Amino acid sequence: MLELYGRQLESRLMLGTAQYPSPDLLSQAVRRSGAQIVTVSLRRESAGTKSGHAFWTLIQDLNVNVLPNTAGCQTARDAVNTAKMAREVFSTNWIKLEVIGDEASLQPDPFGLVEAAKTLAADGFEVFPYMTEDLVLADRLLQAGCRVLMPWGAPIGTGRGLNNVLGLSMLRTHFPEVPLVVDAGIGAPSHAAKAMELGYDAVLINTAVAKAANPAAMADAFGKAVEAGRLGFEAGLMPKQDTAQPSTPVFGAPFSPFG
Amino acid sequence: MLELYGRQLESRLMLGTAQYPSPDLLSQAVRRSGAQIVTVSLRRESAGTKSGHAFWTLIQDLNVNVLPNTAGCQTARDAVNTAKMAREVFSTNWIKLEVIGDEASLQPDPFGLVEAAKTLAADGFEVFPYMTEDLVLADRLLQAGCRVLMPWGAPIGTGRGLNNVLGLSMLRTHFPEVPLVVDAGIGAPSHAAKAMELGYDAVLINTAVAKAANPAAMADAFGKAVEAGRLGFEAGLMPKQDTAQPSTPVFGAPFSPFG
Amino acid sequence: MLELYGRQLESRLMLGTAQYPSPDLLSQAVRRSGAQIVTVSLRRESAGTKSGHAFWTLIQDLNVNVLPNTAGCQTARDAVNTAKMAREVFSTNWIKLEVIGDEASLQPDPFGLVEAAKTLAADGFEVFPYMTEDLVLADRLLQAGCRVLMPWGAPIGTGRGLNNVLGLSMLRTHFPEVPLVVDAGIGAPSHAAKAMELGYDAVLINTAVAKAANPAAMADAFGKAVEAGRLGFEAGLMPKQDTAQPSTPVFGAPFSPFG
Amino acid sequence: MLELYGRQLESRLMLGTAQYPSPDLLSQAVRRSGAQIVTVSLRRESAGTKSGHAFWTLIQDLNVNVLPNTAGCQTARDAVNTAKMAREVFSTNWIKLEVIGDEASLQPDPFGLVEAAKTLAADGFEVFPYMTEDLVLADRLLQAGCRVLMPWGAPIGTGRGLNNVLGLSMLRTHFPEVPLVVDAGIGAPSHAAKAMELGYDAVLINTAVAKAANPAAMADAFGKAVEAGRLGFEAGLMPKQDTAQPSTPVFGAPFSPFG
Amino acid sequence: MLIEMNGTQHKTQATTLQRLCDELEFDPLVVATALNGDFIPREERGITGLTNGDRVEIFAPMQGG
Amino acid sequence: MLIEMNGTQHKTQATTLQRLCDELEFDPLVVATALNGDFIPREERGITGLTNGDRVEIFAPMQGG
Amino acid sequence: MLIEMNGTQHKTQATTLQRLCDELEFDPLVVATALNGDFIPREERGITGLTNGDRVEIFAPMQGG
Amino acid sequence: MLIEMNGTQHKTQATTLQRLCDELEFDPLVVATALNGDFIPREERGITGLTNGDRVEIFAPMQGG
Repeated sequence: MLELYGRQLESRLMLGTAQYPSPDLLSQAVRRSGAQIVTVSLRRESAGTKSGHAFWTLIQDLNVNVLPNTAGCQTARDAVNTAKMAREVFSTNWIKLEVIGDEASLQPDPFGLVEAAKTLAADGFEVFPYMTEDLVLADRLLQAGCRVLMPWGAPIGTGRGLNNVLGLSMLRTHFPEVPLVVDAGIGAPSHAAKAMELGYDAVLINTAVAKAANPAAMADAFGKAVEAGRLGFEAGLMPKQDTAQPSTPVFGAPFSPFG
Repeated sequence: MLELYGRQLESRLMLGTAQYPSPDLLSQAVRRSGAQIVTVSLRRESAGTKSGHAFWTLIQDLNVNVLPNTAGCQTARDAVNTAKMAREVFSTNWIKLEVIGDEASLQPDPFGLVEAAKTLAADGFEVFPYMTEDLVLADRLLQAGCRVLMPWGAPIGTGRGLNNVLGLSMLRTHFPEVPLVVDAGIGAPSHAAKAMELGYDAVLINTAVAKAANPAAMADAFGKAVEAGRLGFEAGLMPKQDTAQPSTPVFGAPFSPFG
Repeated sequence: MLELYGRQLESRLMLGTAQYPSPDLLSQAVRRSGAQIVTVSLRRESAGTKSGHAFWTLIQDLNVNVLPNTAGCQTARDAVNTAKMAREVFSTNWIKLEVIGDEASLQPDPFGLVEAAKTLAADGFEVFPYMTEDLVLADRLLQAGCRVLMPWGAPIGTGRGLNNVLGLSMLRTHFPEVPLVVDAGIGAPSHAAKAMELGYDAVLINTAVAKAANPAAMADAFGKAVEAGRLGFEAGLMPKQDTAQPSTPVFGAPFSPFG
Repeated sequence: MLELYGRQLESRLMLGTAQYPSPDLLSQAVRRSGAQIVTVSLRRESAGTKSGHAFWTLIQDLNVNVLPNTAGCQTARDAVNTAKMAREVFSTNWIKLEVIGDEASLQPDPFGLVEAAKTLAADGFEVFPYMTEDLVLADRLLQAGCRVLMPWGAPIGTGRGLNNVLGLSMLRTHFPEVPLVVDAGIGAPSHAAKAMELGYDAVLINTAVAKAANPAAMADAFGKAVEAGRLGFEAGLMPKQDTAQPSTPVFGAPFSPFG
Repeated sequence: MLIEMNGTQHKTQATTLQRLCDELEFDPLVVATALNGDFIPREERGITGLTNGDRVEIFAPMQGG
Repeated sequence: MLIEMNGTQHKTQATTLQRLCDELEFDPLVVATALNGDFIPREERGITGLTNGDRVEIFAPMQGG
Repeated sequence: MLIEMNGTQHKTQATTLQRLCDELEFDPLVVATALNGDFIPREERGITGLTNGDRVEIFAPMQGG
Repeated sequence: MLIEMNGTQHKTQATTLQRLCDELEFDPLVVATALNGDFIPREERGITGLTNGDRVEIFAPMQGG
C-alpha cells in the first residue's frame, strides 16, 4: 500500500479540484475516482462573498486528505508564506510546493524549490515538491527534508502525457525507495497507466478530469487506469521484443511445414 | 455495449490462451480479466494423448465465447480448411482468420486474407480477420463479408504497443461504424488503454498476460486498462495543448502580481 | 553508386515538380538540389494554351531523368492508360505508378498496384510503384516485375516524416538487394537523413521543397541531408545505448577519485 | 554566420577529440567535418611520457579553435581549478564547463554549474556550460555571465538523439538571441539536422564520430547534416499536416472525376 | 457532331482524332490522346474515327509529385 | 497399407477415415480430420476410403493466440 | 486610514488586523492573513496593528490543481 | 621528502613545484600544476614550496568530448 508521510493510502490517484464546471461535478469526480487526496489552494477573498467557506465545506464533506498547493508563487518567500497560511486554514502540515520559474512553461524553479523546501521542512511541513525530472534537484530536495517527490509529466495543462520517459525512468531507478508522484501534464488514462508501469507510486490529475465532457466518468477512467498500471507493474511487464514471436505454438499447426 | 456478429458483450477484452505456465494459471487469468471471448487453435493430435480433450474441457468450463484461429496458415486454402475443421470441433461459426505472409514479421498477407475471407463468408463463417492497418484492405474485407476487423498493434509477440498510431487512427476515422479490435503487439496495460482511447472497440491480448510474472494479476490489469481507456474515450479526452495552462486559477493567487 | 533500372545516378535525391511558386524557382530548386530525377505528370490541355509545352521545355532544359507519375488514378485501368500516354509524351519507359485507394489519406491501393504493375511490366515499362510499407505487397510487386520499390514515409503532403520506422526497417531488412526509395510525407531534411540512415537508397521530395519559404535553399538542404544520411549509413552508425558513457576518458581526470 | 564570444565561425559543427582509434583518424575526422572548434581536456601526465605533448601538437596543427572542458568534475571547486589549468595550458579563455551531478546518467548539476559559472565569468573566462534543458537554469547561467548555452540532447555517449524535443524547443523559443549548442547524446546525422531545424545554432559531437566504423566519413556526414539542418531552418520548414494533400494537382488529372 | 472533349461538350467537324488535334492546334508531339478511356497512340490518331458522343481526352505535360 | 499420418509414416489396416480414428482411439467429437490437405467433415469419415500413400491429418483443440 | 486590501485601496477604522476581519465580516477560522507580504497567524491578528499604507491580504480556500 | 604525486606516493628532493617539474622532465609550457587541490600558475611554481605529505598534480593536454 502507498504510504506518504506516514499516512496509508489505498488509492494511488490524487485529484486537483480546479476548473470543474460545477461544485457538484467536482464532488462526483472525486467520489468516482476513489482518490483519497485532493489538492486545494488559497485566493484573495472579497469581503462578504464567503465563496471560500462554501468550497471548504464541500471539500470537508468529501472526507479525503487535503493537500494545499502554493500555485502561482514565483519566489521561495511567497511560497513559504502561502504554505504557512495554508497550514492555518486547512489544518494540515502537508504542502504541495510550487515555485514557478517561468510563466510561459510554468516550469518549476529548481533553485527556489530547494530554498523553500529547506525552510518549510525545518518549520515542520511535510513537503510535496512539484519539480522537474532533474536527478540532482531530486537529491537536493531529499537532503532538504522532502520525503515525497512530484516530477512533472509535461507542462501543466498541456495533456501531453509523459514528455520525457527516459528522464522519469532514470529518476525512478535512481531513487527506488522514495515515493514518486507524476504531477502535471497527464491528459489521458493511458498516460497515467504508463506512469504507474514505470514504477511511479501515484499520479496527480486535474485538467484532464475537470475539462472532460463528463468529469465524473473521466475520474472513474483515471482511477481504473492507475490501478491497471500499478497491477501491471507489480505483475511483471514483458520486455519489448525487436522481432515477432508467434503466440500460438507453430509446431503441429494445421498444414504447417514444421510438422 | 459491444456487439460482435450479433452477440452482446460486456467486456471489451479478448484473451489468447497460449503460452501460460499452466492450465490453472490460464483459467485464473481468464476469470480475473473478465474476458468473454478467448482464442483457441487446433494442432495435430498424437494417438492416445488426449491432450486436446483436456484443453477443450478446461475452455468449456470457463463459460466464454470461443474464437478459433487459423494461426500458422500461409495460404488462403490452408486457412479455409483450418477454419472448417475449427467450426466442426469448436461448434462455432466464428473464426479469427490469420493468413501469414511473412514468417519473420508474421505480417498478415492482404491478398490471402481477402481470398480466404470471401470463401469463408460465403460458407457461413463470421470472420474476424487479423490484418494490417491498411485502409484499402479493410474495405476489401468488408466487401468480402467481414463485419469485424482486427488490425495489428505491432508484430505478434513484440509487446511494442501501437506501432502506427496515425494508421490506426485513420482506420478508426474511416470506418466509424465497424467494430475494430486491436490484435497483436500490445505489451502493457497503457497500450490497451491507448487503443481504447483512439476509439477502438476492443483489444485482444495474449503474450503480455501469459508471459507476465503473475498472469492472473496482469489479466486483471488489462481488464481494468480496457475499461479505463473506453471510459476515457466516452468521457471526452482533452485535446493536447502546445503551451502550459495553469490548472489553479491565477487570478487572486497569493502575492500574485495579477491581483 | 545508385542504379535504378540500369541507369547510374550520383544523387540519391529525387524531386517532384509540383506546387512551386514559379517555373524559375522550380528550375533553381532542381539545380541546387543536385537531383538527377524529377517527377512529372499529365493533365488535360485546353485548346491553344500550350502551357504543357512550356513546362515540358523547362524540364528538358534541366537535363535530368524524367519520371512521369500516374497521380490521381484510382484504378489499375486508369493508371495503365495514363502510363501509356506518359510513355509517348515523355519518351521514357519509366513510370511512377500511383493507384490511390482512399481519397482522404491518399493511401496506395495494394490490389490495384499489383494488377497495374503486372500489365505495365509485361508491356515493357520500368515501374516505380508508390506503395505502403507492406512486406507482402512488396513481394508481389517484385514478382510482378518491379525492380524498384517506393514505400511512403507518411501520407502525401503531411510532412510528418517516417511515420512507421519499424515497418520501413523491416522492409529494408527483408529486401536487402532491392533499391528502395522513400516517397511522400518527408517534411524536413532530418527526415530524409533518417531514411538514408535506415539504409534506404534514395528519397523523393516535393511539397517540403516547393512550399518552403525559399525553395532553392530548401532543395540544397535536402541534397545535403541525403548525402549526410547516406554517408552516415555507410560509415557505420553507433548503436543507441541505454546508459550514459563518458566521452572524455575518466581515468586520470583532474581531481577524479578514479586517479 | 555564427558568432560565439566574438569569434566568427563558418561551421556550426563542433567536434570532440576523444575515443578515436588513432591520432591520424582524429585529424582526418576534424578536417573532413569542417569543424572550427574542437574540445580537449586535461589529464594526469606520467613523468616522461610526453603523450600530452604529442596530442597538443596534433591539435595545434589542425588550426582550429580549442575548447577545453572540465569533464569528470563533480564540484564547482574542481571545475574552477580545472578551468584555470586549462586556460594556462591551452592559452584560451574559453571553457566548456561540466559539473556532473550524477555518475550514472552524467547529468549536469544545475547548482554546481551556476556556482562555477559565476566564479569563472568573474575571472574572465568565456563559459560554455554543459547543462540540461532547464529554462530557469538557463536564466541563471546567463545572469552568471554565460553568453552561450550548451544543453544536452541526451545523456553523454548514448546516441539517443534529442531526448526531450519539447524542452529543447521551449529553450530555443525562450532565448531567441542566445547562441544555443546541443551537446551530448547525438548519435546520427539526422539527430544533428533535427537540432538545427529547431533553430539551434550549433551541435557538438564526439562519440558518434569517433566510434563510427569510418570516423572520417562520419565526420563528413555530420558536417553535411548540420549544414542541411541549418539551411532547412533558414529556408522555412513546412508545418506538419494532419491530413494528406496531393502534391500533384488533382484538377485535370487523367480520367479524374474532378475534370 | 457533338463529342465530350476533356470533360466538356464540344462541337466539331473532325472525323478523326488527328484532325481534331489539328483543328484545336495542339502540338502533336507534346500531347497524348485517349478515346473513351483508352489510350490512342500518336501513330493511330489518323486512323481513329470519331463518332457522335465520343469521349476524347487530350493531355499535356504538367507538374507532378 | 502405408499412409502419412500427421506428417509421419503410419501402417494401418483401416479402410476408411472413421476406422483409422477408431483404431487410434481418438474421441470422434473432439478431433477434426483432413485427407490430402482437404477437410473431411465428421459425417463423411465413414464413407471416405483410404488408399496407399494418402496424407491424413487429425487435429485437436489447442491453445491459441 | 487608507490601506491596500487585497490589491485595492480600502478605507478603514480598524486598528488591528483582527478588527479589520470583523469589520469585513470574514469567518476568522476560514481565512488566512498577511501583512506587508508576511503571514500573520490567527492568534496574532489581535495584536497586529494597522498603519496607514499597510498592505493587507486575506485569503480563503479555493480550488487548486 | 614523501609527497603524493598524481595520486601515488613519490619520493623527491625538490623543494619547489618548479624543481619537481624539472626533476620529472616535464615540458613546463605544456603542463598545468595543482597543489593540494588548488591550481598553481606557471609563474608561481618557482616560489611554491613543497612540504612532506603535499598532494601535487601535474596535468597535460588530452583528448576530450
